[in-house]
Amino acid sequence: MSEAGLHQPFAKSTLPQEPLTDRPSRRGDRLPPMPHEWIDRDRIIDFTFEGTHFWGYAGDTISSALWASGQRILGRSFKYHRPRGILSFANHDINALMQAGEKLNLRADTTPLEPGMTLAAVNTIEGVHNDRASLLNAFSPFLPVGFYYKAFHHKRLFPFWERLIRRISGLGQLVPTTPRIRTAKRYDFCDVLVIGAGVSGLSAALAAAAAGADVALVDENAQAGGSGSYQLGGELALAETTHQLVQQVMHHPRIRLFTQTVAAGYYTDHWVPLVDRDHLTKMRAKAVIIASGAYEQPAVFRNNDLPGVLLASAAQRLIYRYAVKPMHRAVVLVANTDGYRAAMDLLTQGISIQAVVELRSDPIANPWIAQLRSHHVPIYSGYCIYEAKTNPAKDGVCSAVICPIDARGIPQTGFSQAIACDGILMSVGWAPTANLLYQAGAKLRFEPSLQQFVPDTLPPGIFACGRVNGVYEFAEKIHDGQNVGVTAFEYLNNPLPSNSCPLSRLPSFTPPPLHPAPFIPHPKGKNFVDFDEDLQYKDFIHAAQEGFDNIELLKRYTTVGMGPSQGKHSNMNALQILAQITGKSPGEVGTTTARPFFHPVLLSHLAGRSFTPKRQTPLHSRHGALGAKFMLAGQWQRPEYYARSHSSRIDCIQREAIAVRQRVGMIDVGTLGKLEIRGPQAAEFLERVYTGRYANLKGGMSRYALMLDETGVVIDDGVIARLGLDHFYFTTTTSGAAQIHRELTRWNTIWQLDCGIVNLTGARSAINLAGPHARHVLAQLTDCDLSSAAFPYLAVREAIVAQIPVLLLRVGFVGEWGYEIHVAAESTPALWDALMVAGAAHDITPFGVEAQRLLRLEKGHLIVGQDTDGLTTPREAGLAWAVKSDKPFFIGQRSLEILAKQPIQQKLVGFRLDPAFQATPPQECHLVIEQDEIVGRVTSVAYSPTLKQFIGLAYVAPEMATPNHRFNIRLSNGEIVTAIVTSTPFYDPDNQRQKETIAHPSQVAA
Amino acid sequence: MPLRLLKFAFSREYPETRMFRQPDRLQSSYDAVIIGGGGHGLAAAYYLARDYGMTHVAVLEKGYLGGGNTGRNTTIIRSNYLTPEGVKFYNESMRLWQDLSQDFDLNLFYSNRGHFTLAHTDAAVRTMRWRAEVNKHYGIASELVDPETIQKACPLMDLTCAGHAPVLGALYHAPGSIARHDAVAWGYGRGADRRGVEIHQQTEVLGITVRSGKVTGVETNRGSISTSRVLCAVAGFTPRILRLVGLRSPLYIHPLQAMVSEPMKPWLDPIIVSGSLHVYVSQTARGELVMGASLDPYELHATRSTLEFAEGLAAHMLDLFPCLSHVKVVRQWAGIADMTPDFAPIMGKTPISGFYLDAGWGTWGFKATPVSGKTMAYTIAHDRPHPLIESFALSRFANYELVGEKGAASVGH
Amino acid sequence: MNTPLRLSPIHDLLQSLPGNWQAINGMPVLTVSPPTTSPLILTDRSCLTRFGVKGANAADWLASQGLTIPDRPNSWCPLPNPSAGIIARLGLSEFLIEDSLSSRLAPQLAMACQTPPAKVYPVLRQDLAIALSGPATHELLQQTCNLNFRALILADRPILLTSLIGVVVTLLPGEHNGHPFYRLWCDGTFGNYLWQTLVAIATEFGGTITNVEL
Amino acid sequence: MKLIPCPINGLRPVGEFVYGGEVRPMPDPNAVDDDTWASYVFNRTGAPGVKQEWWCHSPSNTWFIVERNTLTDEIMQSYLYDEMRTI
Repeated sequence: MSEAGLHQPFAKSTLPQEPLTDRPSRRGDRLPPMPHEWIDRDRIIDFTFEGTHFWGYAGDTISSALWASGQRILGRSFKYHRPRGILSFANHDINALMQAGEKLNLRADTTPLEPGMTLAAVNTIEGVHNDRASLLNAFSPFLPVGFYYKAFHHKRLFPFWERLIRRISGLGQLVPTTPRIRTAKRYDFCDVLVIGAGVSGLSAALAAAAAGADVALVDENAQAGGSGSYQLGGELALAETTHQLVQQVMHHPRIRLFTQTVAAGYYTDHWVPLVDRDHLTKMRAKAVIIASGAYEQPAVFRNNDLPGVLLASAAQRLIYRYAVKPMHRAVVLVANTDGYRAAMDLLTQGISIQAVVELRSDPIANPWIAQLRSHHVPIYSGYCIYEAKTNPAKDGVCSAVICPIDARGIPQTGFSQAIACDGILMSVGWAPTANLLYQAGAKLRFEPSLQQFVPDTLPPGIFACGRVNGVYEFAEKIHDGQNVGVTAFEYLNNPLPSNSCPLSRLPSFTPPPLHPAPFIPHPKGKNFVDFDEDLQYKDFIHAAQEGFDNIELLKRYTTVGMGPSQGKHSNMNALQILAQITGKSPGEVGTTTARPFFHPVLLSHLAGRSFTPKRQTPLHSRHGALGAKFMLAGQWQRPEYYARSHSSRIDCIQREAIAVRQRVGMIDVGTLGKLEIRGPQAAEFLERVYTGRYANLKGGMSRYALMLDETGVVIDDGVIARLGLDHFYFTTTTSGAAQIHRELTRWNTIWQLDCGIVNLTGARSAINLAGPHARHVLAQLTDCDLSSAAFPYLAVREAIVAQIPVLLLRVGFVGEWGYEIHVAAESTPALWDALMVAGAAHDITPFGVEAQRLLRLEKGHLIVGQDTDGLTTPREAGLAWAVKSDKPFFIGQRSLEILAKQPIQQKLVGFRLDPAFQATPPQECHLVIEQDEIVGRVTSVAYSPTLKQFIGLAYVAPEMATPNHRFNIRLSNGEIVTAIVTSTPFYDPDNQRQKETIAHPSQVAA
Repeated sequence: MPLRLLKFAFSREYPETRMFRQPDRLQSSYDAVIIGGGGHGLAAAYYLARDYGMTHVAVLEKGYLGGGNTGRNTTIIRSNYLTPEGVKFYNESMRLWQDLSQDFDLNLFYSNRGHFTLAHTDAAVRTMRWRAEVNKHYGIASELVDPETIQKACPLMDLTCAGHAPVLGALYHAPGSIARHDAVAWGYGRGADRRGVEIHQQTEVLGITVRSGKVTGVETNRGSISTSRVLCAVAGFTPRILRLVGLRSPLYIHPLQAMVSEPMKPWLDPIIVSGSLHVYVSQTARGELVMGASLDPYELHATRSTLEFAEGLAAHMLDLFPCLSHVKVVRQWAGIADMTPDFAPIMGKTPISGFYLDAGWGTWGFKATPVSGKTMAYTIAHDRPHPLIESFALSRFANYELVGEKGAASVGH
Repeated sequence: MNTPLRLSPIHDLLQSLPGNWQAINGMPVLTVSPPTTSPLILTDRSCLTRFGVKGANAADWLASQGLTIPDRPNSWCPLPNPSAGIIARLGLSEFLIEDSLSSRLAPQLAMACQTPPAKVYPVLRQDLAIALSGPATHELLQQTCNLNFRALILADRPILLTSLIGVVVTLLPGEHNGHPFYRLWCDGTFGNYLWQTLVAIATEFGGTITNVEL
Repeated sequence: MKLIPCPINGLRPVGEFVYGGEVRPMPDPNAVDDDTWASYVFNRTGAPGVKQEWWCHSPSNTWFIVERNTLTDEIMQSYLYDEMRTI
């Protein structure tokens, strides 16, 4: 009968000609077609697993295809490297993780088979069959719970042990050549999001949609239907009903069904990431119905991890979805009604049942008992499986050893007997899939009559139905779903303000779906609770003995639930074991916190396309054409310098600086913050936010502006120009622009002064034209009178340059005669080009940020953020001159008054090195050392080609801040360089360069 | 196989006893009460008992041992701070860390991995150099290294960061380490317990009685205690305790999130931190990548996770390590960080006599666990701040004497 | 070389496209006949003239210039006929006026506002202005912006001040030939980044760039 | 992503906003002693509770006040500063 599924596909397959003879069972364990099976028998898929060829059908998962081919060992466990097969077949078979090329840790139980897949189990040495690391299994008695805390920590030996541990740890292998994968992420919206397309979820979706809601329904499985399609007890009519529900959903115009899509977490305000195989969709719902069902929980007995020992639901899914025989001769361990259903499902498919082992001594009657009896299936009530025995091939079960169990849960091993089988089903209980409910802030309580945690209070807009709501029977699930669907729709129109969503009534009495203690102790252990982490029953007893007898401590000490399955099959058993140990109820023990993600999510899904905003001035392409090397300034890209062939970076920078000193240069300063303020109280406003005085600033003139925070620390600077009585234009640093505009807006929201601020940072650009020839260049393009008398230093003029309306500021940041030309963004390229043409005769040279830094250093101008830090006050930075303390108020003023009573710790000074200095120069942030103590640091330093020596700025102790004081700078290599305190500006201290008679640069050097 | 594991195979009974007792009831008085059973509180209790013989001490923990930020951080340990105060303090912590496993006879997996703080801008390079120079001044291994050195230590890193923020250099701190965070609390807890300190879990402080400016007792959900010395070591809950005694502080509370990947075979040896990308990452002995980023942008006293955090961190992780595209994130979590304006802790005495504060641990508390315990024990025993923490006093704000650690930290880990 | 006095923020990015260049409002504009079946069409409309103004008296002042003002925050209305330009109210007290190809209202308003009355503050507009149209427009927006565009009621003439792939934008949703038609304005210094990113995504769904068939 | 109710732009994702901290009225700098001023500058109401906070809708540069419970993240209401009310 096992050949049933074979002849057809072989007839038209493209299988390799060496047809699978080495293992008899590989001829296949496919059943005849199931009514709504998920496989497409017309499409054969070839693949290899651990070097051996296999095949499956389209629609198969890796596990179903391998299992159908008789492959029982699908992987090895994390700690002891024990052979493992299918356990849950529900996306938490963590011991069946595959490596497929670049893809690591693929979950075989749910990953669809793809043609040509080359698979290997992760975490083995030399393959899944002969994993050499399985030696660890033999050492397991030496490796008690938390063993790694108890050994290996001799200080000298730890590195050795650690290397060893790191060698054997981890699961899949990262492939270094894996490329960056960018996927699209999307935002999506719906009224009601239903999570779980089982019977209750389908019903809820239909009810909400019928009422008028726009519904999104998601399910992690390849098809909707949930347990309604496989947990049948042999009644195919149930599957038909489920199928009808699915059909209605699929054809409903207001329902969107997302299959193979995981609701990976619940986040504030009904924000749920839906993860499918290719994308992440961020769904914003107005209400969320959680119909996520329940996880089946394993029974804990010796060797419950052998391949062939399956959760009953796993077997049912194998049968009805993939038409795969889970085994040929089964022993079924039951402790609830569902176990009998599973037994019937096996029987119906012609699988022989050797025994039903009923943990309860007095099981509640159900209709399947008689049916099983009529098929001569022996039912052992009040029995447990004491252990499973491995087969000679060591890849599966050969028998179940059963024995009676007494009322205290002690196995009566004197009465044990072995029942031959090749598979064991476990159906002892369910735990609600409440992860998303917990994440949403729901409170659950333990309901003893159900032996389940059920929702107690739900946050607004969160609803639950089906098994997660404690409702287990088919018809009741439909009813529950319908109720909740309608309630959710009502919530849309009348959102309740507080946690008062009524729960569905508790279901009519059904036997508890969970056995309170399906744990069979065994002196030899290997009765696993957590299959991810290879945790055995005794590990919990021992952990509690060591004092870890609170659920959170227990979890952390044993690591239960911390593996990749996040406790889906282990948390409930751990909780019940702890309850057993401490004599508390599960409700008193409580649950651990469920955090995202529900199932692991790929980094590439989370990252998506990954947008990184970049900001460019209107001159960006011109800089590129001139060979600019760009640097980042926040989001901006700015030319650091313009590269020239056969010139070093430093030569390029110095050449640019010299060009400014000797002829004329031009720099794009479009990144400066540019703001405009108008109104009768504009001057008042500026006086409050800057330290200087602006009420007395003459129209057409500009002044330095320094901004402090409320603690008196320097945070920004710029220039304020008065364009009219009530009209100012001002600049901020490149990095500060957005934040300062925002803060200024806030201050005026509070102060309500009669003025309006407009941020022109992007709408206007600016070019600084500087150098002794700057005026000649500009004069060619404008009628504006540029004479010193008409347009003195620090004056501001509105003018037309090259037919373009501009604002001219005569500033001297770089220490030469120059103009900052502010211009509408769209005309900036035209202005730049015109200046380049007009400057050609003067060999006009574009310069970058580095040259500007050098030039301003020569002039002794500081840069906020480089020559100041997060605690610098104006006094320390030598900016006290810019602070008008006699004003009635400015931000930071009151703090400066307090600070004025204290001595300052350090002071910013200029320094130079001996002109003959030839050795390695200091760098920025090298320390100033005095008697082996740190007394300051260098903030700026450069070789000045104009002054022919190294110059810089440094913080030093206040008593050192006198001209010609010599101090020591320590280099990275420990060498000491002597510096000499020098008054600033280094260059042109008398501002001759701004005067009408321009001297030669060499004459103005200090 | 270490010999000490033999006993587990050959003992009839499981050969371990409780790590810490569970006292039935509170006593009516203690010489000192420590609020907070996290690493810091337990460490203070441990050193009080060990170094000063003060054993009549109760540690009160509202939840369970080490359940706060001790169990929620990304376990990075380093001492490459910016200010002399910070450097000296954390360096002492590093010194204590080295021997803790042996002191406790408990393997903390104190793992020396080396620590790179990447610089993506010239400003960051300057700051790294500043830190390196200050560090070296105090004898700490710390140096500015070039991109080639980084690439060699971490071959899978894309030094261009997908072209967005090329790595220009890094601060390399060879002693940088990670440790198993929970075990630190257990080790200190066991050590304190064995010396007589009582650890009371599920014990919440509801009030603190202060008479004439002096602490006289503590009210809890399990009864009243009289005591003249109270240490508050509750991290993100500090403002709530301070409210009980009427003290104000600059502390502000923001969540700090992190996430962890599925285990994979080890490939990342050092700890990598990038300030510009707001990323820090290390690989544990189990093979997981533990990843963190910057603080949440607004105040919240809850440990909820956000999706935008995971999205942003994932994008930046892939900028740094494109080959992680197929790696999956298993779990997100969060802690509650108590931030200070200067990114330095608040430690020592307060205006209330007998009320001591160990707070302001923001994103840098785990690594300070040993030294904070040690210096707070000193401070309590002598009623005088330990010299290493004098500049961390609460009074520094009123005096405008901030520490200035903020300059180093766009990511503070 | 005489560089035009007006250049679109994305002028350089359009250079490689086929089509004819002509000057509109002093700005070189690439004109291409739009394909009739493209799922998504991106159009650079930066050449249109526009004017911004804000302040407590901005609405009154605009009314005094003979304009009908959108009465609700974040809404728009058409400029007087025969123009097809728009006046958009951005938040409470800021306005954006954009001409059509045939109107010249914005420059007139700018002129009139050179010496603005009290509590009226002109706002220089130098935006990247683009239009997104075609059946795949919403898909593009869903991948780039966290707003529910399908829920908008177009009859309300909404204006959205929001953020798209990290860039602050103003959006005017509309419809054209039964398909979505969105106008978008953003700071021109983000223009290259925004345009390149949108084009890259649009290309995935077979979108095309036309510039400009207004 | 959390939703923040902007009084002008409606419910928007928190990513569109900048958090501006608790509303802290400035004492008269000329009237208060140094300690009070330092306390204003540095100290915060660190303990959780319903607080009035500044938030700025970044695309429209709109500052407004949000009343939010910093323990539960629940937002009670929001309004413009000139509609400031006491809680």
